[in-house]
Amino acid sequence: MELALEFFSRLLTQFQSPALAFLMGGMLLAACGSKLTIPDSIYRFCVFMLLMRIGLEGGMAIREADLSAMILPAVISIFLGCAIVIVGRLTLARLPGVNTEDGIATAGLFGAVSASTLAVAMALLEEQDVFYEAWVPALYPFMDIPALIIAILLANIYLAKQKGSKREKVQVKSIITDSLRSAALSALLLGLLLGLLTHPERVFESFYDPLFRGFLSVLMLTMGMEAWTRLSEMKRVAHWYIVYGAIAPLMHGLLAFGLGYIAHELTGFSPGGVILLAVIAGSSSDISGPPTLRAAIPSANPSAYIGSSTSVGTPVAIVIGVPLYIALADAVFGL
Amino acid sequence: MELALEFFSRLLTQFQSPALAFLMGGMLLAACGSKLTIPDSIYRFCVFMLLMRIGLEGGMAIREADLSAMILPAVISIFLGCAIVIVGRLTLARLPGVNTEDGIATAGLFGAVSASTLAVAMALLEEQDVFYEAWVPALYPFMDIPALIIAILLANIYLAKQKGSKREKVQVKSIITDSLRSAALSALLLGLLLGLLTHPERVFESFYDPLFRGFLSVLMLTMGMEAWTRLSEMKRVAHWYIVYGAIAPLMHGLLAFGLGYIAHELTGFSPGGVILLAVIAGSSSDISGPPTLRAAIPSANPSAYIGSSTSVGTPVAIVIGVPLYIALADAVFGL
Amino acid sequence: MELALEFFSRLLTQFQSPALAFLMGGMLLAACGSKLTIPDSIYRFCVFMLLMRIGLEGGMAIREADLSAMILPAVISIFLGCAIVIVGRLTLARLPGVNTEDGIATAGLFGAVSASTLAVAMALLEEQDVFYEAWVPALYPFMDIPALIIAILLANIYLAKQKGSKREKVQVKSIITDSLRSAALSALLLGLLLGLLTHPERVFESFYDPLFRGFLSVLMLTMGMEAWTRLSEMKRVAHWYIVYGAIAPLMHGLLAFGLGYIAHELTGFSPGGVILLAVIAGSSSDISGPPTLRAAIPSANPSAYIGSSTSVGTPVAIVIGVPLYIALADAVFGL
Amino acid sequence: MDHFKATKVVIITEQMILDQVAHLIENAGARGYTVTPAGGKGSRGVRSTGRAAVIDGFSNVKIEVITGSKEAANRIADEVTERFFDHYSGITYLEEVEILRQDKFALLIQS
Amino acid sequence: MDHFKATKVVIITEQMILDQVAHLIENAGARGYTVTPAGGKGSRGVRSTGRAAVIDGFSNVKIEVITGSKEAANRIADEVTERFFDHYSGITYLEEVEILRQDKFALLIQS
Amino acid sequence: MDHFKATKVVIITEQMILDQVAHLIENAGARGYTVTPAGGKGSRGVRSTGRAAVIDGFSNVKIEVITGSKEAANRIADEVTERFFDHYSGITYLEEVEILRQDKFALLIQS
Ligand SMILES: Nc1ncnc2c1ncn2[C@@H]1O[C@H](COP(=O)(O)O)[C@@H](O)[C@H]1O
Ligand SMILES: Nc1ncnc2c1ncn2[C@@H]1O[C@H](COP(=O)(O)O)[C@@H](O)[C@H]1O
Ligand SMILES: Nc1ncnc2c1ncn2[C@@H]1O[C@H](COP(=O)(O)O)[C@@H](O)[C@H]1O
Ligand code: NA
Ligand code: NA
Ligand code: NA
Repeated sequence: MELALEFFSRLLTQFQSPALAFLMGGMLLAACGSKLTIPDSIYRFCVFMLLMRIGLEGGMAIREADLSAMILPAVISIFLGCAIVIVGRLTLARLPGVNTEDGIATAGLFGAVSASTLAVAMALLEEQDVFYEAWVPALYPFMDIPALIIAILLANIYLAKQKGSKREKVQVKSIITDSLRSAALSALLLGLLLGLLTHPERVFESFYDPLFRGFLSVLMLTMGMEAWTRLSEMKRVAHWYIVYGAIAPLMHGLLAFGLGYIAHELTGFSPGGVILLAVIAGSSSDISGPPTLRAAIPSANPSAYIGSSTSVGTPVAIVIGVPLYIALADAVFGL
Repeated sequence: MELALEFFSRLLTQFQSPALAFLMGGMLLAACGSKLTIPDSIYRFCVFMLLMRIGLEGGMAIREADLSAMILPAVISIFLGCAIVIVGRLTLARLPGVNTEDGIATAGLFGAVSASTLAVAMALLEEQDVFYEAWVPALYPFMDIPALIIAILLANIYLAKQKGSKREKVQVKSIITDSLRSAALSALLLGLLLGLLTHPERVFESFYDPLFRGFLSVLMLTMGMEAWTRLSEMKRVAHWYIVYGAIAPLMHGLLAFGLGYIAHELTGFSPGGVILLAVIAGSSSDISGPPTLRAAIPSANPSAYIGSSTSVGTPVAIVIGVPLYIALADAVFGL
Repeated sequence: MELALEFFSRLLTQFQSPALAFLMGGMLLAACGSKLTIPDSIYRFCVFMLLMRIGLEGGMAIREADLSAMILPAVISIFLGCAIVIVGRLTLARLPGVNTEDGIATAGLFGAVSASTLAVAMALLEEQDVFYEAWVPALYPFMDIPALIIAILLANIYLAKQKGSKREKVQVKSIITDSLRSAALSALLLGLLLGLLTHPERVFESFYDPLFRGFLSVLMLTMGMEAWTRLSEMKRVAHWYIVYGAIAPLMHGLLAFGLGYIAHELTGFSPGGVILLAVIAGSSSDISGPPTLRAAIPSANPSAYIGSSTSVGTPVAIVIGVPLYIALADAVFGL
Repeated sequence: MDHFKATKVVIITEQMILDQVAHLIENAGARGYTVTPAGGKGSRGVRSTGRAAVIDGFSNVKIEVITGSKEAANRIADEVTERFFDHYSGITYLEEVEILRQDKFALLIQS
Repeated sequence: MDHFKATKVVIITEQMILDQVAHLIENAGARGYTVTPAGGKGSRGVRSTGRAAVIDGFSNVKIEVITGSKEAANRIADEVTERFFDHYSGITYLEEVEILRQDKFALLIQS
Repeated sequence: MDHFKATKVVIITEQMILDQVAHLIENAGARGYTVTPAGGKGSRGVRSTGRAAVIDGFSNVKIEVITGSKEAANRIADEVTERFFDHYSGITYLEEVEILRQDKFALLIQS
């Protein structure tokens, strides 16, 4: 009982974090019909800044890191990316009123990763001086890419069966290169590379690091507005998408937390790392996932998967998920 | 005599302030035909930054503030917003060569408030460590909205008389909601709310506060260029607009200074607050006022009111008004 | 031998500088087909920030500077601007397969100056605490404008001869005013003016200076992507452009270094100043030069001159030139 | 594929009244429209793109509506002109076009 | 100068498939095309310009191709419609225009 | 409302010469014109929108002029082509349109 109380008080503190507040502020603005807009180029620049900052920091820290410790979490990430989509295929995609392709694409998006959700969690952990291994953000592609591949594969198998034709060969290689070439992943990887190979300390300390929180707040505001604006699209699709969007992120996050806990016991994976692993799993892709799926599963209705991810999944993952895993880690590991 | 000299030397120092310098720099660039332009999205982001910063700071400070002290200045603000427009209706709008609707719309714009002028004054006061109550910037809507409502009301009365028809009912409620939904006011109010209810201290200190001056300088440069570019529009309207644009801001500011002085005597309203009240009254709306008036008084010629506000009123309010009130407060209160 | 080794080890250190790394990172991204793009308005704002920062710093420092010491380097700059173009006219423009106008325009671009290359060198010198006179960046227009004028003059003489007609009078005055009105030069000059006449110290220290490195890194990334993207245009023109683009920047830089050395001996021109003079001479215009040439020599093929400057000249000037002159100065003067 | 005659109405006006014009278009039964940002010069001076539009809503937009019914096209063009162009700057014109999927441009019967 | 009849094909669709549509246009032998950003409303909801396009590739583009061959124009319009408009939102239409330099719009014989 | 025949001249060219083209248009007596940003591909390679235009003035613009006089339209199209398109990339074409307020598109007699 006391434990539960402590847990909820910890949870409450997290809610005053500015990142969450800006996200909810954006939703509030859109709900009130405000004419405030964040220009497209500013939004794009915010995303670039966050990813470059995450990459640079990771790259600089990895220089001294023991990368062998990364193997188990990377394997877990790949497993999670695949498992989330397969579970989604067997649950959401089979529900009445849910078009199978749409359900598969949605599961794919929830298996993939959101860089902004990850950034929120990193900002919160830094604020609270919680340590995590430098290479944790680099787990991103290990979960993101398999999830997208599995989703596209499952959709093709299903469509081939429907048409009674032989299924088209899924271009796994081209999905991988497309993902790596996406704006999000290529900024992250370039940052890692520059951090690893050059000396960006001064530009990192004078620019990317101090402005991180600020650009994150602008990004959250934009995403909040977007989440509210796209809610209307949800009206045209089955209610199950809302249910899935609300529950799946937390299920995925908790599952990842559990697997992360095992890695903690086995290889000493840090509590901060466990939190971030849960955040990555609980997040759903908002920038680079949708165009990949749109191109590869054109018959799936984007209103369904974008709506459930942007309007339900991401707010839940950020506003409930992130504080939840931190509070949980606090209870389990004592941060 | 000595007092006058001291006053002018104080005035002179203010002129070297970078905000004024960038404003005049922008006018110089435009006058020389420079091809330098500040991209639209950057300009919008500057405005957002300033308003969010003003809002956040106000919101955080208001937590401990005694809001009852705000009542008198808020009432004065409402009074000023109405009075400025009514006086403009009785003077400018009756001058020969001045189209009545155009004159009313112009008075409405000068009764409304410019966030950028307010930001310049706040930056100057902070530089000189002059205290003002945290809620002073929140007086903005108390003057802005009444001024726009009265202007639209007076224009409708006039137009109805002209046409001999019954005047249309002015949608007071929709003017208020439209104003609150404008990009400017909704950013300010969201900032206030976030400052009040959450803990944005770190993002404020790492982003909104330190970058404030910089983005203000970019904004001033843009407004200077705009002021010069729009001067040509003034050629097509009566000279009285230039006279009004040059004199009205200072009259309004001094009137507000006087009323603020009374509030100072009665309730201890701070000298810094008196200065900002004068600045708010002396400013004329440059972002959100024009579209509101354009929509509500479509027959008024925008060249007239936008020209007199952007090209004459705002430069006078910033370059002469702001230093004047500071120097005056220094003489009256001893800052 | 030992000297050579020391020289190369110094050269190697320079290569880890973040500015160079971001430039190469941009080329890498483009080469890999990444979809990351820096929005146009962000790029323009980066350029504005750099030039304003260079200008403001120069302006503030010039207040106490001994400007008479500037005379000799300014004369050298004018000489270099002219000499580089004339030499290009006599070499590149006469090579087989090189269209004469195209060659002249290319030489003009290499005689003109790149603000971003200058900014990279300034960032490196500041990192290593190398002193240079405050007015050195103000040498920019002294080399840039003569180079463009001479190129346009030579092209007109050539074209008149071709057509057998009398050559058109070159509008020297309009080339000068057009150059001064270009976005690049007018931002630089406005910065100088504001730094000289007003007190922008606080906005400089809170905005333009600390964000300098960061915006420079974004600029370098963009230029790297552009350099790679435009490489394909080089395929359509003679190979000589690649040769010229690779060799000319270093020749020009070393020539300027020599002349700077003489100025050092004669008037005590600082080693840092000598480095920057070499950088300015070795750079080729990337922002404002091309449109000036396109307008004044419309028959010259922009793929030729923009390609050789953007894709070959600028990367060579930044990646090899800047480190080279620093290492050389270290060997010659002992920094 | 079969091609059909249709009419395109083009309206170039201030961004500020875009919502109102869009409303009018939908009320006329059109199934869609396309909007592009525009600058230009007309009787009321230059409107520029690119430069910071310091004051919201004063830059131009170009609105295009295609409809299979020439009548609806005329109605839209006339109504926009009558309702807005006394006070707002703007022009409107019509063009004949050839469409592919007729049903996409058929008039919606208003409920 | 002599003027000639030609056909303009206009395609308004999601930015995401711009590359594929451009490829199709080039394959049809057209010598060029023009692209402008666009927003709009159609059967699949509002697409806005200006507001941050949080998700890449979902805003509209307007693609215009002029060709001297009416046949090639028809082929482009038909192929785009058949290949893309079951799944992607978009419309296509044709207009008669008058061009100046005929050779600039002649069909390229594909190698 | 009465409708009238008129001609639209469309010019797609480098942004750099926009001022000169606009000048030519005004000299020809036209009362206005509309400008939209454009990218595209032609004989001289791809010009892109969106991506940072590192070098000023090399992206495209689309300029549209409507005039009641077919002659003036022809003159504008011919002059632009002759004066600019040897050295600058660009195309120009004409379309028949139907306008509403004839006086807005009447030729200005040059002073
Ligand atoms: N003759 C014309 N041809 C093309 N566009 C025009 C023309 N006249 C006006 N426009 C466009 O319509 C807008 C409004 O015109 P106006 O109402 O005359 O100020 C201008 O800003 C132009 O974009
Ligand atoms: N009747 C129409 N007139 C003009 N543009 C249209 C029309 N219908 C659709 N569009 C454009 O085509 C896009 C796709 O339409 P849709 O496939 O119906 O969603 C819309 O976003 C509009 O930009
Ligand atoms: N056949 C075409 N159809 C539509 N637009 C074209 C065509 N050819 C050229 N353009 C446009 O005109 C511009 C200049 O063409 P060019 O002079 O051939 O490089 C291109 O960038 C395109 O925007
Ligand atoms: Na996930
Ligand atoms: Na006021
Ligand atoms: Na040079």
